[in-house]
Amino acid sequence: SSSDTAHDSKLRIAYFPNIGHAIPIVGIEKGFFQNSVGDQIKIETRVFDSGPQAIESLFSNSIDIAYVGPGPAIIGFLNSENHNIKILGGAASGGASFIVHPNSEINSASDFAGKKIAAPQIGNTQDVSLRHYLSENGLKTAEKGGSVIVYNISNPDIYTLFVKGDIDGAWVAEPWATILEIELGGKRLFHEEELWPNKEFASVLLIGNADYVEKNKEFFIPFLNSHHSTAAWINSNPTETRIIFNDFLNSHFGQSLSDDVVDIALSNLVITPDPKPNSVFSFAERADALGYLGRNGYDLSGIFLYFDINSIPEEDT
Amino acid sequence: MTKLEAKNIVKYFNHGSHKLKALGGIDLKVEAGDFVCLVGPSGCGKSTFLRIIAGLEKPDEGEILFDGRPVTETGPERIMVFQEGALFPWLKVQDNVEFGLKMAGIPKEERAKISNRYLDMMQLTKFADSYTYQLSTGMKQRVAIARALVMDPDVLLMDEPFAALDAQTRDLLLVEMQLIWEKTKKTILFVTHNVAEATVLGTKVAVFSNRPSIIKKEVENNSPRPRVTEDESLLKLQQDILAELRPEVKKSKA
Amino acid sequence: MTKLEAKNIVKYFNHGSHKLKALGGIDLKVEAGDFVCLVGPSGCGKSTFLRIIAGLEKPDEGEILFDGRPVTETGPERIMVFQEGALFPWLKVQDNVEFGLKMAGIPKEERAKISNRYLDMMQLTKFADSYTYQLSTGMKQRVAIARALVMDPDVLLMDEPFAALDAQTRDLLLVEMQLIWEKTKKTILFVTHNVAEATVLGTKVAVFSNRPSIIKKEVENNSPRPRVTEDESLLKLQQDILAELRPEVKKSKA
Amino acid sequence: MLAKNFIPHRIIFYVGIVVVWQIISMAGVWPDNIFPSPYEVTEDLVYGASDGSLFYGIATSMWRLSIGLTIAITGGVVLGIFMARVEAINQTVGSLVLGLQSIPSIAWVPLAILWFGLTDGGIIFVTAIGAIFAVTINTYTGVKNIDPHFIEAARNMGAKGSQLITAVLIPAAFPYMISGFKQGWAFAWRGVIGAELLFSFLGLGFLLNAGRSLNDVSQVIAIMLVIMATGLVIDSVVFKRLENKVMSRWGLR
Amino acid sequence: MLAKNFIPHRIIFYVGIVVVWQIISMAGVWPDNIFPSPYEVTEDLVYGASDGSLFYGIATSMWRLSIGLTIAITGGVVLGIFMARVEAINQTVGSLVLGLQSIPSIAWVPLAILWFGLTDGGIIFVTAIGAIFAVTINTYTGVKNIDPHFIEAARNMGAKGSQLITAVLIPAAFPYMISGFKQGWAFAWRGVIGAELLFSFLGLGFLLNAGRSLNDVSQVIAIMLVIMATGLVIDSVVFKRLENKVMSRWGLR
Ligand SMILES: Nc1ncnc2c1ncn2[C@@H]1O[C@H](COP(=O)(O)OP(=O)(O)OP(=O)(O)O)[C@@H](O)[C@H]1O
Ligand SMILES: Nc1ncnc2c1ncn2[C@@H]1O[C@H](COP(=O)(O)OP(=O)(O)OP(=O)(O)O)[C@@H](O)[C@H]1O
Ligand SMILES: [Mg+2]
Ligand SMILES: [Mg+2]
Repeated sequence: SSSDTAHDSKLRIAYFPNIGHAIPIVGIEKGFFQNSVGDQIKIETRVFDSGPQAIESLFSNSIDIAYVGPGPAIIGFLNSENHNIKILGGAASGGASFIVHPNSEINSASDFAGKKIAAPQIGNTQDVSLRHYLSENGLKTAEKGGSVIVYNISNPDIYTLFVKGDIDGAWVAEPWATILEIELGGKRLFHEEELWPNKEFASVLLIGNADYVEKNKEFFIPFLNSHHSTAAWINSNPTETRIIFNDFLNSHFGQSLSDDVVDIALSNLVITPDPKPNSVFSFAERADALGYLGRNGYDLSGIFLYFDINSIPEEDT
Repeated sequence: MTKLEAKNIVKYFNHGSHKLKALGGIDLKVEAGDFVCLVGPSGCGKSTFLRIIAGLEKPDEGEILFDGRPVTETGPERIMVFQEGALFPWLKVQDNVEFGLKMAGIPKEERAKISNRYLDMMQLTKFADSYTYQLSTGMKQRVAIARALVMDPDVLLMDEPFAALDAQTRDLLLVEMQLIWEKTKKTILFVTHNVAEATVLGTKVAVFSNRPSIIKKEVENNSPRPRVTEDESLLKLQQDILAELRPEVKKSKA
Repeated sequence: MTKLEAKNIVKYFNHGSHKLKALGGIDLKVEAGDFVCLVGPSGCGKSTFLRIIAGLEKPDEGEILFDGRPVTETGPERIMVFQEGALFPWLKVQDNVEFGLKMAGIPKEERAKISNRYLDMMQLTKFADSYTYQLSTGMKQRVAIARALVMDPDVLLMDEPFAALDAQTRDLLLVEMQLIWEKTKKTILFVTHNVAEATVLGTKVAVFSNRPSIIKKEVENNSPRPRVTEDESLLKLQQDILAELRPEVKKSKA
Repeated sequence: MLAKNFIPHRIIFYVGIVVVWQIISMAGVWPDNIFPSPYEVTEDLVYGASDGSLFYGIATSMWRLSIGLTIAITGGVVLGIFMARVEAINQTVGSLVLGLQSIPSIAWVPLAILWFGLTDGGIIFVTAIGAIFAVTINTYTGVKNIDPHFIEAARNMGAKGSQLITAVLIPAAFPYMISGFKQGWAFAWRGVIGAELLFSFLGLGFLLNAGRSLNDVSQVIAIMLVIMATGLVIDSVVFKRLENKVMSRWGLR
Repeated sequence: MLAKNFIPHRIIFYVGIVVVWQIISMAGVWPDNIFPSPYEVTEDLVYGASDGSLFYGIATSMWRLSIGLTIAITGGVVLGIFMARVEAINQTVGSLVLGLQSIPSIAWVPLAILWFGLTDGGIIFVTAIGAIFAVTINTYTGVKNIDPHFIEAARNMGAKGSQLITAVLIPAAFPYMISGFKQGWAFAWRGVIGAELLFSFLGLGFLLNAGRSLNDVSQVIAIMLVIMATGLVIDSVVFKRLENKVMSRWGLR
């Protein structure tokens, strides 16, 4: 907080090592982002694996913009000082699935009673979707006195439980959905987008510190431009995207995924700069119904901050 | 000049549910330069009395006056030789002896000079670099005596310092103590269970009664010095003191 | 019958860089029912010798034979009264005294009966429920003696057990010790620095030389019992022993 | 000396902290979302208490704690004694324990899930392994630091094997062991909360995680206060008493 | 007694563990992807060592550790002494420390990020707060358990205030304090790894998390072994020696 202004010649970006974050990964690795902002601006990156951490980092002014799911985006907006954390664009749509264990005997919503189902941490995009889906289908979770047991547990732990057969199904994002399907013989019961109007919903959004971007339009707008063109590049170069993604994993973690997994995962989602505002609003309604947005109601007005990527910025809801 | 005055010192201790009255009102006047030996039955409160004078324990009633001022705290003018050594196991023998000097900020070389003298007197020179667990009991006691003597205090409070020593070493030290006392004219309070020792050393012998103890009798002793244990002239005095003591021990047995 | 035999016991200790030869080859034969008193200058190795007999320390050379078998371990047939108490602070006085009986699996009531007798002998009945930090030094020593006596061992190893006691208590215990010994015909090794005490108690007095110590002289003592400290008949013996000791202490001073 | 009553000191101290906290948060050095005021935190506490979730969380965590801690104390004492008395065990099993203890609880979670699944068993495993070390090492130190005279005297009076352990080693090392229990308890309490946080499976740790997942700092701090308060109550009700008793018996007070 | 050489015991013990592990993994109770064999783990270790990432990770973690531990030891010793000597501090600040210590390191991470940002400072904060307790409570116990005769003798010979602390309290409590340092070190080491894991910011903890994120169990176990081994080396190089020295000086060995 003491160095609020010292970073003005820096752009600090956070994202996850997931295929849904193909835009920042490709944008960084191919140098698209750096080219767009020019030599004067230093781009720094941080790789996270949880939404709350990204939000904490935004709050503590350790990063400027982040790629996160709609859950953290909404919570970040609502909890930030002066609603200063806003959605600046989209990055991916779709890309989550419900995978059932081969021995689970789940074929439809009616088979869920008494089953153990996992999703990543509370308030995360898949968690909200799972719980919403259950209540849509008249099912209650165990802690509310129902019969479905929901475990909130990290993706690697879901994998372990899946191997052991301790869970009957999991609501997970790509590439985990594909990993469970291909490596462990899981059955993809449905793609989440099938439950959404137009089969689309925002799954990765670009959010950021509004003061920061307003103050640094001169390089932020070119960056945003590059964000858009990177999306287009990915859609026309899926194979090269897979190579870049795996190289990124390798250099970062010393490991990579099989080509199959990446290809299928990538084909299961749509890389788009469109934030799909309607899905964000209905997502917020669902989260609120689950009690995730506090006890005093919520107000999303001003959550979107749009810039005309060709020059003049404007505001919208 | 009165150096120390104990005025009606009373001390209780808790033993589970009951209270034990250890000291029942000790009155004692010690002039500057006195060498007072305290004798009394085991467990009567001799150590407790010295601890109160040292300022390590508070009396429940009464007070100690030192040079006319009440004693409330410990002070380097009243140095105690503890009955159970209390040597510091993390220090070598020499460092144990020099402890008080170091606390007083005396420089290293001077400390060494002083401590060497007393180590020699206590026949410990060869063990200057040993740790205390490497010493025999009698050697530990000698370290404790040396540690007190180097402090050169106004008042020395010695609690059975010679108890673990063989007769010969003790005889040597009885001579040394008299020399030190004559040279420095220190005021000394010396607890012992050895009546002969008390008569050799003391200008006065104070006899404690059984618990709750008071000072039953004070015996002046002006025999010429240097005295030795075998002095016939002290025999009469010893008989007197033993006569005072005997009924006390009987009582404590009852 | 030979109860205990020490054969050329040698013991070294490390003191920093140099090695100290404490025992220089101790030879001693103790018959069953002997009461052997050990005297010698402070730090000569009396405690070390007892510890070796108890099996608490291994000699560097030589061996101890107990009933003809070499001693390698501690055993309840050889019970030691430690010079520095070693009472258990977490136990009450009575439980300290009963410790060995409890280890031997003796039932509670019987333990109490035995321990009460010795607590009474040591004048500690009133303090049966106290913890050891609540006792005076002399009282602790008496607890340690009681703790050993209740064990009723074949061989009693006593390391200056009366050092912290006043003359009167000591006189009472000297009588008790002789009674116990005569009644039970125990074998006793008794370290003391008090030559009079040694002549009152012992059937034999063994004089240690200075370090590296050997047994310089063994003095038989067949004076009639019960003996008391004041016995004129013991005086000659005491003089002899002191004459043996004096040069040793001088040496250790040198 | 009679025990002085320090309740007024405590009250002043804690009230002081709350006042300073309120002043800082009103001064607006940090925004509310990273430094909530005591008032907001209290609100969250009241809410959690009124819907009962707090008490249910405490009860669940305490239940797991008690099992995990029992395992840790039993295992730690046994191991500590053997390590102190048998050098070969110290060098083998002992060194392994030390090594295992360098591993943070989080790192155990994947293995715990593998071995125990998402059960209380897994949480208890993580709890016990988080606490056993403190008990072990304090017992070890305690036994190593026993005045050798005690052991000699006991052996001399015929104490052997298990008798030596129960009648001498344990009571003689007890002042250290209590310190081990105190720490074992604190680390077990941490362990429970940490495991619940990662297993997300009821208990206070779960509530804490929920707060964090929703970036609700005042909820996080509220639960942290509950964790602290529970810790303090247990400490003063159970361990302070035990400690005072032992200390006064040893004549150290 | 001369120190016996226990290296053969150790070797047999650890080789035994590896053999049992290999047998279990060959028995196929669990599939390879969640229970790798020793061979796979060794492969990962060799790979990490040959590309240097392991050594860089160790160095980074050690650097953070040393700062965090220094803070924890200094603070813990000071606090422990004051708690033991001044009952009012024990009852106020002391109780707060106890309370703070019930909180698992993971729970500090969100606050550390909020307060310190994504800096080494945050990691060091989590490290220090994870370790300070063990040091504090051992110092406290050590000072409380000092034979009162030592303190009396020292006071009697004129030791006061800071002299009393440096010349008597610290050396007399040192056997306990070493045990505190040992634990402090182990908990600091855990703290560093845990914090790195959650901050995802270089160091061994980061490597552990990387393995976890990609569900590479053999990588996870490899890093856990490195963490353990580093822990053991430090323990035996630094703390065992310190302990032996102090113990022999006190005549306890
Ligand atoms: N800390 C204590 N707690 C309880 N009682 C105590 C304490 N210190 C001493 N006493 C009791 O006070 C009495 C006197 O003890 P003190 O040590 O002064 O005797 P003493 O005359 O020095 O005996 P000795 O000649 O055996 O050393 C004893 O009965 C003892 O039990
Ligand atoms: N653990 C030890 N380490 C090193 N030296 C020791 C040890 N124990 C005893 N010594 C040395 O051995 C010698 C004999 O000691 P010991 O305690 O046997 O003497 P002692 O005859 O009992 O003397 P005292 O009459 O003073 O009790 C002493 O010089 C002592 O320094
Ligand atoms: Mg006394
Ligand atoms: Mg001796």
